[in-house]
Amino acid sequence: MQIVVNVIVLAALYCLICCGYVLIYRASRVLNLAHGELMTIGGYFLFTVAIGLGNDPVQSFLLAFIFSLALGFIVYFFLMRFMAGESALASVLVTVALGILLRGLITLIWTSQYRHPLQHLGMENSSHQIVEGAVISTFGIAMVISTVLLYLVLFLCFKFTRWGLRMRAVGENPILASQRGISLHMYYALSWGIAAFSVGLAGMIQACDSGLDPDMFVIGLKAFPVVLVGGLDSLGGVIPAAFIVALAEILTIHYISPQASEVAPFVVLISMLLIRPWGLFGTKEELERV
Amino acid sequence: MAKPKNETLLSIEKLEVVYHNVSTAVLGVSFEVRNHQIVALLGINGAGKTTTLRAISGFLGVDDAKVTEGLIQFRGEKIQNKPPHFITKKGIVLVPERDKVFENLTVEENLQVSVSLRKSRASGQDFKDLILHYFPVLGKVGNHLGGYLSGGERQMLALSTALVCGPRLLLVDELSLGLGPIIVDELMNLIKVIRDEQQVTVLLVEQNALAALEIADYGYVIENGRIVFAGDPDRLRNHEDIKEFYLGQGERESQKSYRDIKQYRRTRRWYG
Amino acid sequence: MAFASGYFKTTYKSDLAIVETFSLWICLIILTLGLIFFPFFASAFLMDLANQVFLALIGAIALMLLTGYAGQFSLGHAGLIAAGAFTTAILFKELNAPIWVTLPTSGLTGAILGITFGLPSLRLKGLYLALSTLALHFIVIYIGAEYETQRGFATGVVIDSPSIGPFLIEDPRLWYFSLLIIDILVVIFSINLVRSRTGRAWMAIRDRDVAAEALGIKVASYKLSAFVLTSALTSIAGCLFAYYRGFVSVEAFSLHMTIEYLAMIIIGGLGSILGAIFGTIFVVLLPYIIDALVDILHVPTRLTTYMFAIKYSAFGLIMIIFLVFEPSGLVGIWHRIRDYFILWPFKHKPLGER
Amino acid sequence: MDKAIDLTLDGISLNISGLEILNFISMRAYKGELLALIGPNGAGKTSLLNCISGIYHATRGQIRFKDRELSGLKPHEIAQVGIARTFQHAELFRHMTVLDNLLVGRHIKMNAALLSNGFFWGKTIEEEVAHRELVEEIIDFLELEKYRKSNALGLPYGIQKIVGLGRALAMEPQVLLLDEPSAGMNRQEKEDLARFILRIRYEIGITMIWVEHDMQLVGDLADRIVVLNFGNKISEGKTDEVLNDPQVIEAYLGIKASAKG
Amino acid sequence: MMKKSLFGIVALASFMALFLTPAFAGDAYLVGFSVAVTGRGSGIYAPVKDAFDIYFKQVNARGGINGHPVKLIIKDNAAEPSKAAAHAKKFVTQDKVILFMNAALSSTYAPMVQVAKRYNVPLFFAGAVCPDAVYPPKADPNLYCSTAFGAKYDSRFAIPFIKNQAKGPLKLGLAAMNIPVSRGEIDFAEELAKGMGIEVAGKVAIPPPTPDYTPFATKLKSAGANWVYAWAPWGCEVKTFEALRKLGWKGKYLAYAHIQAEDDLARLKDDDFYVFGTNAFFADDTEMHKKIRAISVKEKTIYPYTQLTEGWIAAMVLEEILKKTPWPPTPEKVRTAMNQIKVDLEGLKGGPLVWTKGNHFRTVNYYRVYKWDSKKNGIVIVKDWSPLKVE
Repeated sequence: MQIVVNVIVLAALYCLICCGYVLIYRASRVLNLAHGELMTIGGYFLFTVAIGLGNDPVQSFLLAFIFSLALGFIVYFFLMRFMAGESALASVLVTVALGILLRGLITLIWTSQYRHPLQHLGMENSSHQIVEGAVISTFGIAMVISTVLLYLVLFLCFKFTRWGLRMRAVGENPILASQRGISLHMYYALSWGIAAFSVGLAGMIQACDSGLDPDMFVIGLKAFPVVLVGGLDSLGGVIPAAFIVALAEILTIHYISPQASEVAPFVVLISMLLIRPWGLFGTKEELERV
Repeated sequence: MAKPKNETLLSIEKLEVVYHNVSTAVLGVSFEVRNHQIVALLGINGAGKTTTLRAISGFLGVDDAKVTEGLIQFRGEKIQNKPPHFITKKGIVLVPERDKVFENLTVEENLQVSVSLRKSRASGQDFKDLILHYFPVLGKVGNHLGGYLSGGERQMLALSTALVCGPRLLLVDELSLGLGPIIVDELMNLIKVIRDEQQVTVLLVEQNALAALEIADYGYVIENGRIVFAGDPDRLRNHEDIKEFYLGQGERESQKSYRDIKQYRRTRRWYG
Repeated sequence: MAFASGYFKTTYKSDLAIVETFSLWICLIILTLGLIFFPFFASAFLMDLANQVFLALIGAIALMLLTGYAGQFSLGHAGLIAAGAFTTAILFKELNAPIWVTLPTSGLTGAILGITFGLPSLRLKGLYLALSTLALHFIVIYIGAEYETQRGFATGVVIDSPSIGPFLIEDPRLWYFSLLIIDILVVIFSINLVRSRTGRAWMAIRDRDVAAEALGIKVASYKLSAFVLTSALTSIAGCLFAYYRGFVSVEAFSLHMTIEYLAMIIIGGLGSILGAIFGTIFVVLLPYIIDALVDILHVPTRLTTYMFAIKYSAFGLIMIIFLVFEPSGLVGIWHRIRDYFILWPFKHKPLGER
Repeated sequence: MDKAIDLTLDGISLNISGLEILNFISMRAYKGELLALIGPNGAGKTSLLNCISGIYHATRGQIRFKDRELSGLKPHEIAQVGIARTFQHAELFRHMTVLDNLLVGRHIKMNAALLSNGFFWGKTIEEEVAHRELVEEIIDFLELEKYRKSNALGLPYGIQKIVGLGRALAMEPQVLLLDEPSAGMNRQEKEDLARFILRIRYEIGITMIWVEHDMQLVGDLADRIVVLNFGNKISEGKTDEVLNDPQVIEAYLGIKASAKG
Repeated sequence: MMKKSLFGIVALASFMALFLTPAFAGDAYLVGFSVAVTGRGSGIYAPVKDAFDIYFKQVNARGGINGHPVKLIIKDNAAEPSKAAAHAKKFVTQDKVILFMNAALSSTYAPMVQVAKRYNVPLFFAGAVCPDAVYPPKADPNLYCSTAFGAKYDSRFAIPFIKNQAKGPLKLGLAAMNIPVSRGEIDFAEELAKGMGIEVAGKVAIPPPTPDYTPFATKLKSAGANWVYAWAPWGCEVKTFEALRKLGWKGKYLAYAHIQAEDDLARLKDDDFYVFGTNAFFADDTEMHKKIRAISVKEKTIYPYTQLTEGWIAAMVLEEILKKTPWPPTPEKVRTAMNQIKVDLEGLKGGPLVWTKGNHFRTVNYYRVYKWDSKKNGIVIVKDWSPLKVE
């Protein structure tokens, strides 16, 4: 039973991280390799805000959300905007460089110490028995709930609101969207903002759940196979992909060997690429385009 | 050259567009579009028509193209190298040659995507009525994805989404492309109707000169990035060269056959 | 007797020469002399930097062939270097194999990995391919870590300096000249490759694969051949890396290394061997240049912790600046500077030049 | 005219994601003839060329070159059989010089391997020089001398098309598929093109299947014409006969054909 | 064009900077220090640098050692072997240091060891794990180590400790990080435990970047472990523990006490979380501790004073070495001094740190076990200094 809960929590984390990859990729065909750093910074935002406000979780989280969102906008307007029309590789490399820059900044501002925002929020990360033999921590629940909420909100927005519709349009055919009067910069920035926010949220919950240090960014890379298995451009594909990868990982830990769990997602990825190179829900044309 | 009436809505002067910083696509095109007219821009494949239209409707960073020389003026305002959404909001809306609809969105959604210039004047419902008035077919396929429409429906949808933007000037790229003659006729007539009813000016870029000149008030012929001929439809239709090249109905006997080209111009060999 | 007022080629063969003009020959000779005499006045530190550049250059050129010429992306470069290094380490530890065994075996291992991980390239393009090669990295590192742990080499596998016949290659100068010769061979090999049939086929695939295939190029096998050659070369670089450093440890092959190699070819300028050379020199030396600048500034000890963090960020920042403002890379700057001097005092290139 | 059949198409149909693009097309090209393939936009001309050159695989039907079955072969295998093609938009290798573009065309005729190329040993040099000479002949033939070392990216469109033609010629093909070679050319360039096509037709004697929009060019140069409309073959025959076929005129010139449905 | 030329000039100038190393005052003890202030694992190594900064600021303020100031040339290697190697070469050949030091990931060791051997200059590890070559009986003449870790020795203390502590049947779980150093130690601990008749229930090696430790904890818990021993980087140890607790695991946990241990004991306030190590905690509040705390507060160190002990000890050792090195110093004299070191650590460790010709690690390793006591609301000593002879 515990295994099922573990899979759900891990899958939720992957969903939360990968949401940003997909949003940015769908909008601007850029794969953001600085995603892990954005996640880490999200955690540090919460840490800083928590120290500043002290024992006020609601305000702290809200403020940290705003910071994360703003960071996404800043990254777009001050950096990625200039990469329009450059080759995919160059854009990706810019995000890599951005990652290095952010990592340096993290060390500069927050040093390499382990940090625990939870201490300053005045919250407890207690565990809850949900069914017989399965326990989940408060922030495990938070992770699952925020993932469900985020995806629900995003799906509803994409389906029923005008800006969601336009965001889809921008992702599908930016030139035509622009010719229909949509300002691309706004929607690109929005996708960066939401991406930074969602991954920052993952970082915050992760920081509350198990602490914070600059090496956390690697988790962002670990989530890669999920995006590819789901199909780079498919938000809906992330969810099953996250479950498949999380399941593979956790089954490996339990039945094969814990250290092999490191390569399990990549084994899933490779087998996926052999069967359906464009991912579970990705579009085939997508593959041709990139 | 017969001067068309009305005030100038759009004027292009010595336009030059450069792709990827190296290749020049259009060399010094100059022409103008007057208010409330249908103007046809004729020319063969690769003559620079599409590039001209794209230059008017604005380039994006992703195109890696820019207007390096010349002037594009819309109602007296310079608009070259402005982003497309800016130009759309000014009232110039393009119906592109390909990728004209969002294939993964339904017809309804396609219509909702467009940002309307006349948002204050008309509600979404009005637009819907308007669209259904001109294109009743679209009402029946409202829930279909754009990608599954037939060529004609697709063209209608593209025209509709452009109309939703509330254009003053409608740029139409290759309306007839890949469509049967009947539907081309139908669409051409519709454009004329829309022009009259919606107070829209139309710039029509066509390979199918015959169809375009049927409804046009004025025509330009573009070749290799230059305007080589201009005039009203009758003049164009009756000009020998135009007949030859674009209408495919010149008297073959009178013109030089490609077989008879003097080979010594470049080499001293004769064949055939 | 009349003198030619310029340099004329009279045969197609002469048009094939790499070094076309007399003045270029002179430049090359001066450069070669400089490279030959460099070790005799350079300190061991500078020698180490030079050797680092030489070592990195093999990998960078290999990646340039794959990415810059054949148009295939890879994020598994550090994994390939690790593969070569671990092949060497395992052969050395288990069989006490000499370098003339480990070097080709490393190349072979790389080639096999190249085939395996080149296979997705037949179906994948661009980012998809890049990310699938990421799996290569993690799998190689995993195997390496398992080997280290199982055999109890906790802090890495130590490898003795290689010897070729009676010569023990331990002295930095000996390394310098060995690596220099290898590098020159690699550079000449690559230049030859890209100006002949294979290279043209690669570039054709890179530029327009549909047209390339219609011209009879077996796209699949050429993509694979690029992967195999690159992987083999990179693994050979990994083998040399193992010998030069004298040890192999999984922690030394992080993704950061892959990124550095990508930075080398992109900052240098894609699609140019010269670019790979420039890029390698730049990326390898950049941290030390920043170091030296920091030294000159005489930052108080207390602040150095911050300086180090700033230095770390600066690497990222400089990469960003290059990518945003100089997409054609260092080689682009080089061409402009060269054109500037060639054209001086005129500002513009004559029309018709490319 | 030599009546040996070079290329036979037998009941070719093509479906792409449910769309009927070609519908049971049969035709043949005789050795050494200049066969024009015409029809209005979207008639399936380029798709037919793509089927022959292996980029698309016909859903049904057979393609034979002489006695060799071509269906199911990959594009590069078809190229090796001796069928070359040009592209509507030239599709040159953008970052390579004209010379290199043409040398790529010699690819299948060369056989130096990777290692020998890397070391630039005897055979490679011999080969490079020999093929360079052949390519120079093509440059001479197509009057591309002044563009020899220019990058393909910056060339005028018309020249790009000619380079594309040269690249196909460099393969020394037995059948040449031309996809709208004259599109985007002005009269003068078209005259040049016509001259080149005639020279290829009469001097080298390559069978050509030629998709063309310019009716005058077709009328003046083609030996025979096949007309497609909406994926169907509506006419085939001698140039004059076809051009005067009322069905063709209807389809092509867009005059209403309500009577025929 | 102007801008581009400027660009070139800047590049050229920076290149020249490489060749122009600043000349140092000739009257100082020159010591090179390559440390990972940034990059992977810098959380452990940067505080060492921090301690060195304040320690030698003090020393130099007092007038230096033997009348000569100590000049530390500190370089950041970002935990990359190639940078560590280049630094080592620069220290030895260009700066002519008399000894150089390393505090970074173990992957940086080998290249620096190579330089030490080749140029015959002593290398002093002040970072994490000690390489095998410093252990007796045949210690490498150029390699020395003062760090708290003692691979193979730590487990020799830990496993018997657990055996003694355990009441009732003992089922031991083992946790390592999937890096060779950590896994090697845990494998060794497993053998030890089995040799002592302890039932080993579950062994996990956790990959370094792990988003969620719960699955690994689940594995340990479901294996039925009632004691868990972890020897890994601190983050891995403590996160595994927290994950176990979140699963409702009731057992006891022994982890190696890294520099962050003291702060985290106070944060977690868990009575069954034991940490063992060779450095005294600030909870002891000895004179030395008060001194470090005072200086740290005064100098505003970047890292909290609780994390400075490791660096402080290394700095004390370095001071002692230099004291024994007569002016003018040479690597030879430093080596001689280092082979007969006995530093009284004034309560920072269980006893003096002694180096002999054959033992460059320490002759006796003193271990102590701490845990949080909720009754006393503070950190208590579970087992006081227990010596373990290093042979």
